[in-house]
Amino acid sequence: MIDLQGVSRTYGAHAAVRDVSLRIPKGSVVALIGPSGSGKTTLLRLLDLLERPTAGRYLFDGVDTGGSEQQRLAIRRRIAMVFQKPVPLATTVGGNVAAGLRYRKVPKEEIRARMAAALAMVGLSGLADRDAATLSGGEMQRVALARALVTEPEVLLMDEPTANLDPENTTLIEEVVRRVNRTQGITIVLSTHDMGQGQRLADTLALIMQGRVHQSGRAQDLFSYPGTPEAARFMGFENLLEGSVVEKQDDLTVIDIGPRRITAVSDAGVGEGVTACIRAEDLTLLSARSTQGSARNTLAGTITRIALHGSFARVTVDTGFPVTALITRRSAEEMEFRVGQPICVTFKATAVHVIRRADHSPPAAG
Amino acid sequence: MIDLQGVSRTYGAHAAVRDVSLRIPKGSVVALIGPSGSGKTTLLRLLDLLERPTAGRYLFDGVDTGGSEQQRLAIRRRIAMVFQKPVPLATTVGGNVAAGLRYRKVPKEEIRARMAAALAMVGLSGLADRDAATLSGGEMQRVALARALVTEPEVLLMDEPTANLDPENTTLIEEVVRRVNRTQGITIVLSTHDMGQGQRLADTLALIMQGRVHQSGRAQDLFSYPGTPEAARFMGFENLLEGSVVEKQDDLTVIDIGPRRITAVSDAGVGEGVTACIRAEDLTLLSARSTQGSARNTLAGTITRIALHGSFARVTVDTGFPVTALITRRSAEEMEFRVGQPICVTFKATAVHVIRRADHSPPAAG
Amino acid sequence: MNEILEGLVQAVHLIVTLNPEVIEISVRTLEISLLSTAIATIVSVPVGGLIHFREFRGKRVIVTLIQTLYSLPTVIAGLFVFLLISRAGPFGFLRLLFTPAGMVLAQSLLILPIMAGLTLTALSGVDRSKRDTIISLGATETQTVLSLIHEARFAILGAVVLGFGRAISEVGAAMMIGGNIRGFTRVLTTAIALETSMGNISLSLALGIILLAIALAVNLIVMLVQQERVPHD
Amino acid sequence: MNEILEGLVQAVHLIVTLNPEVIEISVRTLEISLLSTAIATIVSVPVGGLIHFREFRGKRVIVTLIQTLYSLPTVIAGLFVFLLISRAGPFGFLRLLFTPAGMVLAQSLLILPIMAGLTLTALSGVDRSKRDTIISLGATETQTVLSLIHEARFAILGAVVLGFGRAISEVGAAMMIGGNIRGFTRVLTTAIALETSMGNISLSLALGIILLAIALAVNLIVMLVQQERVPHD
Amino acid sequence: TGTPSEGTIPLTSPRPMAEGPRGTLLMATTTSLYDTGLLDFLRPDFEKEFNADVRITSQGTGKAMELAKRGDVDILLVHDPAREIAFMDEGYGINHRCFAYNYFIIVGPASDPAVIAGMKPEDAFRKILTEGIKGTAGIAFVSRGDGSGTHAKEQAIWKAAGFNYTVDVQKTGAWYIEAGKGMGETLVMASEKGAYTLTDEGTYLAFKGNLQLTPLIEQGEILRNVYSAITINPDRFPNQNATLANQFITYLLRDTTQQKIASFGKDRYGKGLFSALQGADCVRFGCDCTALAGG
Ligand SMILES: Nc1ncnc2c1ncn2[C@@H]1O[C@H](COP(=O)(O)OP(=O)(O)OP(=O)(O)O)[C@@H](O)[C@H]1O
Ligand SMILES: Nc1ncnc2c1ncn2[C@@H]1O[C@H](COP(=O)(O)OP(=O)(O)OP(=O)(O)O)[C@@H](O)[C@H]1O
Ligand SMILES: [Mg+2]
Ligand SMILES: [Mg+2]
Repeated sequence: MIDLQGVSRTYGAHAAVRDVSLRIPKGSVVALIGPSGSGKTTLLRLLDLLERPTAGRYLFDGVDTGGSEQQRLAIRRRIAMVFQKPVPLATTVGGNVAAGLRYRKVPKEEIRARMAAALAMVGLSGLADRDAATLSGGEMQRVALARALVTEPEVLLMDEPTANLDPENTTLIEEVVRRVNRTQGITIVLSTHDMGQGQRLADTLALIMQGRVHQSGRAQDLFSYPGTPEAARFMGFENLLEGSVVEKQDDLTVIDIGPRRITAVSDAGVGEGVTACIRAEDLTLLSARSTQGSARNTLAGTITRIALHGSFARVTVDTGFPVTALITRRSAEEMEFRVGQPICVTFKATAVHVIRRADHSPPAAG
Repeated sequence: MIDLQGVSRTYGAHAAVRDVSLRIPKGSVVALIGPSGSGKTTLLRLLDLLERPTAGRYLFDGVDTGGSEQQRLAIRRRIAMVFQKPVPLATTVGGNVAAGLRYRKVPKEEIRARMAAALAMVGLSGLADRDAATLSGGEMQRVALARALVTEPEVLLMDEPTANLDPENTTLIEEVVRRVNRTQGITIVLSTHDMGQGQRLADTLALIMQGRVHQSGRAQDLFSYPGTPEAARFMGFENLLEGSVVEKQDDLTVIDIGPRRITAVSDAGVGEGVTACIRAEDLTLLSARSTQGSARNTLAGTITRIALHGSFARVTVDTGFPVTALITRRSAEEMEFRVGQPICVTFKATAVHVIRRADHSPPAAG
Repeated sequence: MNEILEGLVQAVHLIVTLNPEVIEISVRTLEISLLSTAIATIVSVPVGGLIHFREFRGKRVIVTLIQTLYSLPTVIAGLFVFLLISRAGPFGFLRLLFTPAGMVLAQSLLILPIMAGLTLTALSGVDRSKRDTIISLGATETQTVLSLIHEARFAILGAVVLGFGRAISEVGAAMMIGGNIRGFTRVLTTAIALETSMGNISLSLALGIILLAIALAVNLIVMLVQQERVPHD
Repeated sequence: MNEILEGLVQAVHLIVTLNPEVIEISVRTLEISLLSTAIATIVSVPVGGLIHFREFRGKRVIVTLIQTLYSLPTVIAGLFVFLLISRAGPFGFLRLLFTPAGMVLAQSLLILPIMAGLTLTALSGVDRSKRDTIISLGATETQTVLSLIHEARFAILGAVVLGFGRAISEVGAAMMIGGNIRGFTRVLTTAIALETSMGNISLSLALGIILLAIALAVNLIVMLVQQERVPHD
Repeated sequence: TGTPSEGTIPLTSPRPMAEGPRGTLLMATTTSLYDTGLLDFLRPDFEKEFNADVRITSQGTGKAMELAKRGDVDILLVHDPAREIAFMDEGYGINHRCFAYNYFIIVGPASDPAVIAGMKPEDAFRKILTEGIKGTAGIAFVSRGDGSGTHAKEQAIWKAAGFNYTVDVQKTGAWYIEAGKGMGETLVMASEKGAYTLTDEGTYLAFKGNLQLTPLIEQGEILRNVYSAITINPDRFPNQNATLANQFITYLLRDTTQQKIASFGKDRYGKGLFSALQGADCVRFGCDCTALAGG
């Protein structure tokens, strides 16, 4: 469906998107994730043919999009976009939703019906006659989705579609998106800051950093096996430990991290510099020095910080180097953790994701 | 600091804020949470003196704000606001950050220094000379925070300050907010859709629904003891079970939920209609019918749905009525759950939050 | 200063007594300036829209030239049209000189640059994000321009009102092309010029007041129409 | 149509031979219209800003009246000022009649409504969220208006350019108040009117072309200034 | 004197057309003549009798002649003998006839600072110039300066007084003000500045109420002001409505019309603004006085 070949977009001296190659098959859902200012919006604008690449080619359904404005319009009409900051056109909510259909010269009655259906879909049926300028942030975001979907696009682009929505509406929108993808086979590319949303919605995640596709792949792969320490940090690995391989037994690898050693599963060779990445939620805390359990790694230390976050607690333990564990609040309360308390941190060798230093640069192109 | 007394704001026939009374002491952090369109932005605009209430009084530091524009300006200069959709003024990033100081006739050199410091604080030092219109969504949001904080306000209002930010920048901003609150004693009122953010940042949460303060209190109280089923759903209780009390023993209460009974801790009387609310993460799944553990409630059922969300799995079990449990992905994989599999759901009596039907209406005013 | 009061009294008198010559001149004035404004609007708003929308070499030059034509003296515009339609000119055969049709032509040409220029300014005021939204929704170039015009409709209506004001108040082209022929091409401004040159100051003022009254009526109608259709398109 | 070519040739000739009378008239024209524009800008932009910003009863009426004054014929504006400053008038003692200062006064008054009205339109085009941002940042009323003007500066610059165009191109008030006195109050438009009444069509056109050339120069300077200061304030 | 042209079109028509398609006569005239209201006074009778619309555009003399030369009008009414002759010599017109006359007057402030009241016009001009160039306070002269018939007459007086206009008069000091505008405005300016000026009587009378000027010199051959009508030569411009133009001229010269001309303005100003110019006077003023058949 979408085939970007070495696409770049520069603004003056600044390259917002650099040499991106990306194939997005029909019917798939791709989430762009990445830090603020990394180029997600620019990439989506390129995909929507709002900008022309300063270098590279963009094939849509096999057709080069570099043609005349006429040709680009024909392609653009098969695409719809929900902007990061959706703006209302100066008319009613209904008029906003109907705009794309009016441009396509759809008959009046059909417009009315489809507009009403689209508004209902995003839970805003009552608002058709309201002046769109008076909508709240979240209402406008939903109107923008209705406005895009009502044109029955083949590709739906969404720039942070739920950034201004509460959890309930986020669920609603995600369900709408999933439904149109499943039932109508609409290809979806969205950007999101909500990692969970990326995983919930997308088959493929593309991690964008500094204008490049830093890494892309199945959500689960990206989530579990980030290719670089930056990616790992961005993917939520809270514990990144720099070290080097000192022993190997099959793929069981012993890594020297400053004062301690940990065992991981990896294909890095002895002497190689690596980064060991462990998620906070994969660390278990044991109150005694009881070496029970099958976990390969057990590190003794003292609690240096406990932070409560909703129903979870984030416990930082100094084991020679600091590691942070995420446990349920309830168990933190039951085990009566206190700062200064000695404790054991355990984790399985398989819970350690090892990034070999040689893999860091250059970042893998998508 | 802030004292709202029965404040309302209507637009034509629509009441965006209704009869809100709210006291916010100096130095505290209050988070407004609530569904899209519930009136959070309107409330913040009232607090920033951008709108006048259509009814009620607003005292700022003991002074009625209903005076002349001159008087309101004096008060408004002690307040700063970060808008939900921050817009750049048509100048450079630096000019945007400096605007509030220029209005206050701060000397040029001081402006320059404070502007640079504010930009550094939000991690955008390099961008002072950039045309603000070219910023990405997240960059602009951070500039808006710098623009507000640089005026050293006594009260900082923030409307979804991190909606467009990735997790790393969200953490950065949250730390800035926490710091200015701790070190400078700035009173903070923010709206957020991110429950976690509300809990991380705020002493007090105010749940806004349909223009009213539905419930307010310590984050933990609101989180654990929502006053109404709507509040409970909004606070993330996924399992809301309607029933009535059939037995009592001290405060151990047996509730009849359709085909099953559960035991909870509550002061509801026999015969009373109640809603039993249980968080998904407080449900434990046991593969066998082993009645091990101290949990009071054990319900047998079959798995009807397993949804993987990042490192968690959401498992829905039909026990006569559907309940949803949130467990780690790892344990779901280890226990090899499958749809259709018989299973036991257990939870403690203390994990059930009981809302008495009599409490529902009228919603508690803040 | 008595003349102003006198002028007011005389204006009221002319209006309430339905002075036939004044009515005839006023109706002609209104017809000619409305028609000129309509023609200029139909031409200049889309042209302004296209210039705004399209990127091409020399765009800035064209915009500057249009703005320069804001300074076109009405007499020069009149002279130019005169040379075109005078009997010796290329369009002399149309016999437009000293006719209301010729005046409409001259006034349309005169206000065209102003209206096109103000349309450009109005459209530049529309947020870029609105334009992106419209394009993304699949609008053709024409639809985009029309939608942008709709977004900027207040400013563009302002341009139309200004064009009308310029048309109804100008005298140079009206005199040059119309010739101020009594009963045929005399309009309020040329009548005012005549009365002034005849020393009838209070009558001049009376006619000026009537002209402004007509403009006020047109503006009120525009205002009402505009208020009625605010949220819908 | 030969006259147009002739006019062009004559214009070039007048310019390259530095015809002293043409140069004198042109310099005076430029001075008077620039000064009028400056005065009108200083008055009308803040006034427009305040009207836009403040909410008060009768605001719509005032806006409509301002727009109605778009239709003020230059002769009527001239007559009005004439009655004020003629020897018998209340300001006769100032001896402004038939002086360049009087012309500046008349032209300023003439373009005031246009510039105030267009300022209003320009400011209405600024997004409400910008206004909220400015107010929230602690701007006083004056600062808010100034900042809004800065946000709408392109449209307001357009208004200024239009005001200048109207001032430099109008003849009615210049004739009435200045008197077209050779060597003292003669400006390009009154000279054009004179040459036209004398039937010197190509000389009129030549003067018209010189007037437009001056306007072009002013516009180019405005354009350059504007381009230079885009991102900064 | 003007040479009567041998037009191919009969100078008179046997009978005025009472019916048939309504004709249109386009007339260019000088402002000072039109502004008196004389033409609108004479027009209706002609229109009725000849079933035609007379469309009058009043312009500066030069502009009116330019319109005539371009064939944009059918008939020209002016009062600038020298240029009329040139116009005829160049073959633009036929049937050049005088139809009325009056006298220019020299007006000035009642205080008459140059003390010219009652002088011969040429002497008065000389006196004003001498005093003006000397810089005597309060001496000023406002000239139309617009190439109009009145301006032409003023120049003729300067010439008769022995001056070279461009050298001895123009730009010799602040006393000589070249207004470059119409008669009425020139009078207003002279009044505002307390200056002398040369004016036709009609305009002066029309503006009198608003002026602080009095007539100081009303006598003198040189002040005579003769109005003529010229039909535009139809040979040059084929579609010219020369028949109707000639009919209008004939109409002007009729006794009845001449009487109306002589009486015009009496009701308003107490005296006529124009004198009839047919019969004996005609030859005296060097006009073509051949009788018109059927006039
Ligand atoms: N001018 C107006 N006219 C009519 N209704 C309005 C107006 N302004 C706001 N509203 C309505 O008032 C309600 C509250 O709006 P508000 O912006 O305060 O909501 P919010 O809680 O901030 O929502 P969100 O989370 O989506 O930003 C919304 O339903 C909105 O549509
Ligand atoms: N016109 C421009 N001129 C200069 N730099 C620009 C321009 N437009 C965008 N940029 C820069 O390009 C980078 C990429 O911008 P983009 O909007 O694509 O980021 P993003 O990934 O969407 O960020 P966010 O998550 O904050 O929305 C940003 O650093 C931005 O400042
Ligand atoms: Mg973005
Ligand atoms: Mg909001």
